[in-house]
Amino acid sequence: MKIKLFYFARLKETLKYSTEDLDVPDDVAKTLTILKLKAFLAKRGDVWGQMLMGKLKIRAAINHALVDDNAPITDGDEVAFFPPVTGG
Amino acid sequence: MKIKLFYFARLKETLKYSTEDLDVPDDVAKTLTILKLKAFLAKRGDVWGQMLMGKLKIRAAINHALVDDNAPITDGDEVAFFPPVTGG
Amino acid sequence: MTVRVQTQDFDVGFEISQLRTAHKDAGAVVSFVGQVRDVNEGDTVSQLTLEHYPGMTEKALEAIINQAASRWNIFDTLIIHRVGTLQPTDQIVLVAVSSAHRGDAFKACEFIMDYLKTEAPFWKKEVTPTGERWIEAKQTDDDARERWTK
Amino acid sequence: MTVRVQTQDFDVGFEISQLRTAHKDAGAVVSFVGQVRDVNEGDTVSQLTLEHYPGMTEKALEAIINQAASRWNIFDTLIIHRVGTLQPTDQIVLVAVSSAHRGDAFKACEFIMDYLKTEAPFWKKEVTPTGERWIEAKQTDDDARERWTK
Repeated sequence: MKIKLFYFARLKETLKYSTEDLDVPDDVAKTLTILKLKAFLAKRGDVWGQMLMGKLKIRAAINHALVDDNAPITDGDEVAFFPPVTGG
Repeated sequence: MKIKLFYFARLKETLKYSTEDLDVPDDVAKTLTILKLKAFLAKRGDVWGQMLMGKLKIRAAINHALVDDNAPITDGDEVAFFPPVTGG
Repeated sequence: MTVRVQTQDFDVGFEISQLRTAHKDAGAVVSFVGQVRDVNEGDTVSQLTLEHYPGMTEKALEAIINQAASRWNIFDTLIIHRVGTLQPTDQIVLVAVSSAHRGDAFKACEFIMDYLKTEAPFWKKEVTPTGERWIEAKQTDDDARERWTK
Repeated sequence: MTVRVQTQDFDVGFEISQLRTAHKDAGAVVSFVGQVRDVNEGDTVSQLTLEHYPGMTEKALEAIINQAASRWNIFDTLIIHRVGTLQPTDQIVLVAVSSAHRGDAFKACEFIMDYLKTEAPFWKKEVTPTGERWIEAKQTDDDARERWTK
């Protein structure tokens, strides 16, 4: 399963990634959700765990629509992680 | 007792008065209120009665402040009668 | 606080900009612009004439602003209201309110409009194909004002 | 419906005038203008940078407008939101709504702002005397949005 990831604001700065193409291993791809993807990415190391599974409130979007932790991710999806929004 | 009267909008048009200086007779001047003044003016004839004591909703102001029928009028007051307002 | 009753038109962009930049700690300016509609109660309107009570009008508008300022945390308020004869799509009124945060400006601006509609001494007469007629006050405007007293 | 996300400034007077005169039966235009405040949480702010999620931002704003249009009787809506680096008193956002009667435009405009603040993917970073910092989302903004779900 291939997905495209985006990170914004504080996440982008801390993770030092704005976007990446991710090839999700088959065992993770099965019934993949936002929460499962966050847990998978958190394994990359300290700052990833802190940002995605720590105290920081993180919001997610799939294909440009806000979703919650249980939202399912399918092949080809564009997934974004970011802090609560502060525009206006 | 001398007061100054103003009429606006439909009242002005129908009564054909925009303003007048009124010398209120002593018996009317005693404990004069908006309602009492309207009744006094209504005696001038048909159109006055229709406009001031008829079915038309009339609002009043004393010295530029909206008041109700029981508001007391004193010597030198500026009194205005007009339909409900429709600005904005 | 600024209140202007005038026959001439006004520049909404200029007025909002003045109000906005006068307070560098203001985050919000909420404004209402009223225009002459080309239709009212199903009839075409070709002209609108606004009459007012000089002397009382300004006092009534200032009293409404003072009430709003006592209820919400606002920086500044501007009301411009035109009088005289206007055409469809002409601007009638501008109410603009600045505040630190948007909630106060939204509430104060709507409050001012609801009270202006029911307490400021303006009267509208319109020209339709069947002639001139005074616009009647609407119960919905009284209801809108009453909401604020609850 | 018009949604624009841009770095350049905008002319509030022109935009409101366009929206207003596009509907000759519109009696009301309610608008919100947000500006960069020179102070936030007690600290002087010298600069504000707005980041957004290109592609999602426009869709999110259009979805918010569609929600507003399904709840109230409105004619047209405009949202302009700036991104990039701004200074105190710079304009950030304009939301303008036209309607026949004022109540609908007031509610729709405030609804759009409350949802924009909590659902449109913009993030602010400000410069204060102690350095740069990301602005934290406020509980009061979530509360403001929740009012509309009751």
